[in-house]
Amino acid sequence: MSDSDQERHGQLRLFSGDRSPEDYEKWMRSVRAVEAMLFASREPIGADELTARLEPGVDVGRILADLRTLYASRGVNLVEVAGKWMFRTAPDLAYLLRQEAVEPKKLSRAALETLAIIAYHQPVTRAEIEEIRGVTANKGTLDVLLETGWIRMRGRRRTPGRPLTYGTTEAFLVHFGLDAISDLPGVEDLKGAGFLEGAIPSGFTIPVPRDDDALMADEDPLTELDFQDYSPLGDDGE
Amino acid sequence: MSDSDQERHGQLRLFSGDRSPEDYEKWMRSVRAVEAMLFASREPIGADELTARLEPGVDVGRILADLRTLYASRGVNLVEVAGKWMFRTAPDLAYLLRQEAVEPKKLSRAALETLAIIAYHQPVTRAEIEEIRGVTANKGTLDVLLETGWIRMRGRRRTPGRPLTYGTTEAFLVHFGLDAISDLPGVEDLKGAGFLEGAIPSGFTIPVPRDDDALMADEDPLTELDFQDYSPLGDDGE
Amino acid sequence: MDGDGGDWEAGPTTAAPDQLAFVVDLDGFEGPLDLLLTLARAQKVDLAKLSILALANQYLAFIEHLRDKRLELAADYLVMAAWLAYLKSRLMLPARETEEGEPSAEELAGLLAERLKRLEAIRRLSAALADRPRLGREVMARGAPEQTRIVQRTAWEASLYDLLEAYGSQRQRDMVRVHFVRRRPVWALADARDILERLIGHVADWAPIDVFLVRYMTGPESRATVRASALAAALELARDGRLELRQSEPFAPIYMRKGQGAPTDGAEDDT
Repeated sequence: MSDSDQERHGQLRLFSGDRSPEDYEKWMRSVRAVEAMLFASREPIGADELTARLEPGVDVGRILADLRTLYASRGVNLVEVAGKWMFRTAPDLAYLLRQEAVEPKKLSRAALETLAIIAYHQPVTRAEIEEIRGVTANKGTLDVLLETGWIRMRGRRRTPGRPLTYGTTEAFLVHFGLDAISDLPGVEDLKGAGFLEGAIPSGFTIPVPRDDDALMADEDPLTELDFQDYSPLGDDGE
Repeated sequence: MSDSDQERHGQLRLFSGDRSPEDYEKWMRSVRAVEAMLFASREPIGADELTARLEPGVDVGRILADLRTLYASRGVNLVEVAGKWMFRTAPDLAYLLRQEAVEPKKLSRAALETLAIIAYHQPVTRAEIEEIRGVTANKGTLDVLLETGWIRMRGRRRTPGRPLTYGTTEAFLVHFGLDAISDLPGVEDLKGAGFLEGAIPSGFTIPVPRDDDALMADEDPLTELDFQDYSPLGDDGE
Repeated sequence: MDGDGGDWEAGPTTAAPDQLAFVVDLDGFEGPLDLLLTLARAQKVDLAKLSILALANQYLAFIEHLRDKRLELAADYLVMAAWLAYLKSRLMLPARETEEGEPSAEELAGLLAERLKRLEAIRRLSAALADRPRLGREVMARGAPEQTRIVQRTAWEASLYDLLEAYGSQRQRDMVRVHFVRRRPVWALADARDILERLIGHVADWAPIDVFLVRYMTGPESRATVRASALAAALELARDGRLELRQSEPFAPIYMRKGQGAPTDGAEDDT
C-alpha cells in the first residue's frame, strides 16, 4: 500500500516541478491530447504521428514517459510496441477479460517453434529451420505463420537455389508486446551461450536477430513474381 | 492551473481516506479491474455486469464514481450512457480525432460569371449583377460564392431598398494569384487574350476594379444585424 | 534431412482438428532429434555433460524395441539409427588417426550435442515467447476504438482563366444583346407607305427622296432597307397618282413630289 502511495506521489511530482505556468498549461494540454489519441486507438501510434497533431515544440517523448509512469499501476498500461505506443490492459488482469478475447487459433508446438526460430534467427531459410528442428517443415506451418501476419518473406538468400528468407513483422512485435526484436526474451542469454554466433552446423552467422527491412549482404530483394504467386514451400528451390 | 492541481489532490484523497489497508488493496484491485474491463469492452458495460466479474462485496457504484472523478480532467473521461459505462475521449479534444477530407468542386458557370461580375464591378448589388447577366440570380449562387470566401458583403447601397453590395476578398486575390484586384485585365488585355472577340462597340467599357475596404460614397456600412443572420438573396430588399 | 517427412505431415490430430499439430507417431516424438533430446533429458544431466555414447545406445535400443513391435518407422529415424550406430562404433574403437579433414568421433559427438542444445534452446525460447502476454489473449487493446471522423470540406476550384473566360463571354453576350436591341427593324412596305404619305403632304415641289428618308437612315445598316422599302412604296404611290417620281439618269438621285391628279400609267418614271 505504501508503495502505491509513494508511486502516486511520484506521479504527482510529474505534474508540478519548476515549470512556468504557461509551460505547465501547455504540458497539461499535450498530456490530455496524447492520452486521448492513444486511448481512442486500437492500433499503436508513433511518436511522430502524435507530434504532428500536438502544439509545436512539445516534447512528446517526455509526455509518453510521464504517461507510462502514470499508468504503470493502473488497469490499463501504456506500452511501447514496435517503436509505437498503445494502451493495453494490464497483463495480470487477463483472467477478467477472457470474454473479450476472440479465441485465437492456437499455434501448434511445431508452428511456435518455427516462429521462434524465425524470430531469433532471422533472416532464415526453410532449410535452416528444418536443420534446427531436425524435421522437414510441415507444408502448412509457414503458410499458417504467413497468414497470421507475424512473419513475412524478406528476400532470397544469395546461395544455390536462391531460397526465400523469412523474418518477422511489426504485427509480430505488436502481438507479443515487444518494442523491438532485440527485446525478445532470452536474446541476451542466447548471445551469452554463443547460440546466435556459433558456426554450428552451417549458415548461422547472425549475431543478433534483426527484422529491419534492409536486406542482409547475402539477401536479394524479392521480385514481383514472388508476391504474385508465392508458395513458401514450393518455389524456394530447396 | 491551480484548479487542476486541486482536482488532482482531490483524486489523491480518493486513494487514501480512513480505509483499512485491506480495504484499500481491495479497492485498488477493483479500480484496476473496472478500468481494464471498460477499456477492453466493445460495448458500454452496465454496473451489474461489472459487479459479476469483481470480487464479492465491492461497491461498484463507488468505484465508478471514483473513476469518473479521477478521469474528469483527463484526456479520456468515464461517461454513463443509457445506464451503462464507457470510456470516451474528452469532448473538447474531438478535434484530435477529426480529419478533414477535402472534396474539390468546380464552380458552376453561373457562379463563375457572378464572381467575375462582382470582381470587375464591385461594389455591386444583386440587381446590378442580374442586369449585367440578363438573368435572375439563382438563390444559391451568392451563397456558394460567400462560402468560398472569395466574396463578401461590403455594405448597403444608399438607394431605395438599401440593397447589399458585394465585393471580393483577400482570399479571392490569393486563390486567383492576383497581387491586387487592379491586376485583373482590362478590355484590351481581354481582347488580346481572346476572351472578347469581334468589334467592340463604342461605349463598351470594363470598369477598373477596386476592392478596398473604404466604402463608396453611396455605400452605408453593414450593421451587426447583417452578419447575425445574413441571407444574401432574401433580406436585401430587392 | 532427407526430406522424406511424409509421416510427419499426415495431417492434424483427431484430438484437436483445428490445431496445426504435427501427427506425432513414435509415441509423440517430433523426429529423431526430438527423440534424442527426450532421451538426453532422461539422463538428467546437463546437456554439456551428455554422454553421446549412452544416448546412442538408448536411441538404438528404443528403435529396436519399436521394430520388434513391427511398427513402421519413418525413414528419418532409421537414418539417425544408422548414423548413431556408426558413431557408436567409432566412439568405442580406440582413437585412431583420422584422415585429413575427416572429423573425429568426438567432434561428431560434440556436433550432435550442439544440435541438441540448440533444439533445446529454441524450445525454451518458443515457450518463453508463447508465455508472453499476447494481444487479444492476455492483454486487450481498446475494445471500442474511436475512429477518426472524416469531415467533408469542399474546396472550390476555379482558375483565373475560368474567371476571365466567364467574364469575357458574359460581356460578349452583353454586347450582342445591346446590338440586337438597337438594330433597325426592316422597314415594312406598309410602314414606308404610311410614312411617305405623311411626309410628302408637306412638300409640294420636287425634292430628292433622300431628304425624306434621312431621318430614318440613322445607321449604315438601315440605309438599304429604308431605301428599298421607300422606293417600293413610292412606286406604289406613284402608280396610284398620289406621288410623282423623277430620275434624270441611272444612279442619279430620285426626286419626288406630291401627285398632281389622276393616276398616270407610270410613264414619268424611267427606272
